[in-house]
Amino acid sequence: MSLRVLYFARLRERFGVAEENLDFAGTAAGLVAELQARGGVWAEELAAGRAYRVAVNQEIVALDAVLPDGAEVAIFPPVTGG
Amino acid sequence: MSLRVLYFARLRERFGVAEENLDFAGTAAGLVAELQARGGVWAEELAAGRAYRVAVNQEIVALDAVLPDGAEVAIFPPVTGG
Amino acid sequence: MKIVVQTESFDLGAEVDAMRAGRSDIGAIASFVGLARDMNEGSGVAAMTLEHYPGMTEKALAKLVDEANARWTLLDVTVIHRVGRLLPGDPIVLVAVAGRHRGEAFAACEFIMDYLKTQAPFWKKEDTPEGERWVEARASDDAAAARWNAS
Amino acid sequence: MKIVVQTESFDLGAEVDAMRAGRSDIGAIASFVGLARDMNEGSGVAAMTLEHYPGMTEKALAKLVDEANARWTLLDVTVIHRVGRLLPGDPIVLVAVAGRHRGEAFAACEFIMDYLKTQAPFWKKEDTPEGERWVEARASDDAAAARWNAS
Repeated sequence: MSLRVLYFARLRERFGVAEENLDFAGTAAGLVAELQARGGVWAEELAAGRAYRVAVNQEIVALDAVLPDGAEVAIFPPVTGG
Repeated sequence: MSLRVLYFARLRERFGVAEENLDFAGTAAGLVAELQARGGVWAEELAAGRAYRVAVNQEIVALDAVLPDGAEVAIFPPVTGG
Repeated sequence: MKIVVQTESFDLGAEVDAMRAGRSDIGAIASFVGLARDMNEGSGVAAMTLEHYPGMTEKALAKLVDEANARWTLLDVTVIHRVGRLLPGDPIVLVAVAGRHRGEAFAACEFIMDYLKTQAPFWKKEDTPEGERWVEARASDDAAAARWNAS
Repeated sequence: MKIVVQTESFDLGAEVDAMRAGRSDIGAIASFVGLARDMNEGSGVAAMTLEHYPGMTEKALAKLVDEANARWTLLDVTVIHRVGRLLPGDPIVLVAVAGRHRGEAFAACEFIMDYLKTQAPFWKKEDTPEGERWVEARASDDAAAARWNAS
């Protein structure tokens, strides 16, 4: 199952990547756990207790949301516009 | 004791007078009672239960306020600007 | 601080630009424009005439702004109220409040409008198909002003 | 209804004039402009850069406006948010709400700003004497948004 995964703001800068395609099936929490397992800045920024948000197809979702095939998934810090 | 008495809006129109000088000593309520005693539109517009406001020297006051000599007293309907 | 009663119209953009010109400490400007409507209490309104109490009006507006300044930390306030004859669609009143943060700017702007509606000596007369009529004060305006004491 | 994300500045007066052009049913226009400040969290800010999530941003803003329309009877809403590099004093965001009466215009304008602050995917990075830093989300913004559920 293929996902397009986007990172924004501080996460984009720290990960050094804005976008990648990943094969993954499961929930938003499962995807985050897999990214965290990469170690380094991934483990650090996605550690338990760190604040981040996950959007699926451009809607913010809870971490137990199941990711549909082909979804656009975005992971980003809490928003600070306005 | 001399007062300058102003009327605004509906009261000015109904009384047919915008401003007059009156000899009167006492409270705002006393002045209103004296005006009411003129009868006709005065009795009607200043009757108990009709809503009007009294300002003394350009500050809204309660009816028991004592009127200072030479005061500018204004009597007008509740305001409706904005 | 700017408080004006005038017959001419006003320019919201120009007033807000004047507030922020040359400064960079303002984070928020809340503003309000009240307009003459073509309909009120179920009747068409062809025009309205605003009367006021010259002298007291300016004092009453200054007092409202002083009260807002005492309640919130504000960086600037502008109040402009028109008098005379106005047509539907014409702007009547402008209140703009500059603050560091939006919460205080919004609150102060609404506070000034609510108090202006019940404390400043302006009166509206409307031209309707049934003739001229003085607008009656609304209980909802008294309620809006009163809630600032409750909190 | 107008929702725009743009790099250029905007003109509050022109936006509000466009809302009221040719109509006379609007009694109230509440508006808000958020500006870049030269100071935040005790540090000087020389400039800021606003990043967003193209596509989601417009959807999130449209959803906020839909929610405001569901809660209040509104006649028109304009939301403009800038992205890119901004200097202190520059306008960042504009929200303008037209209604028949002031209570609903004020409430909807503040509601949209409170929700925008917590729901729309914008992020600010500041240039300070200590280097670049991403602005952290504020608990006070979460609290401001949450109070609309409580009432």
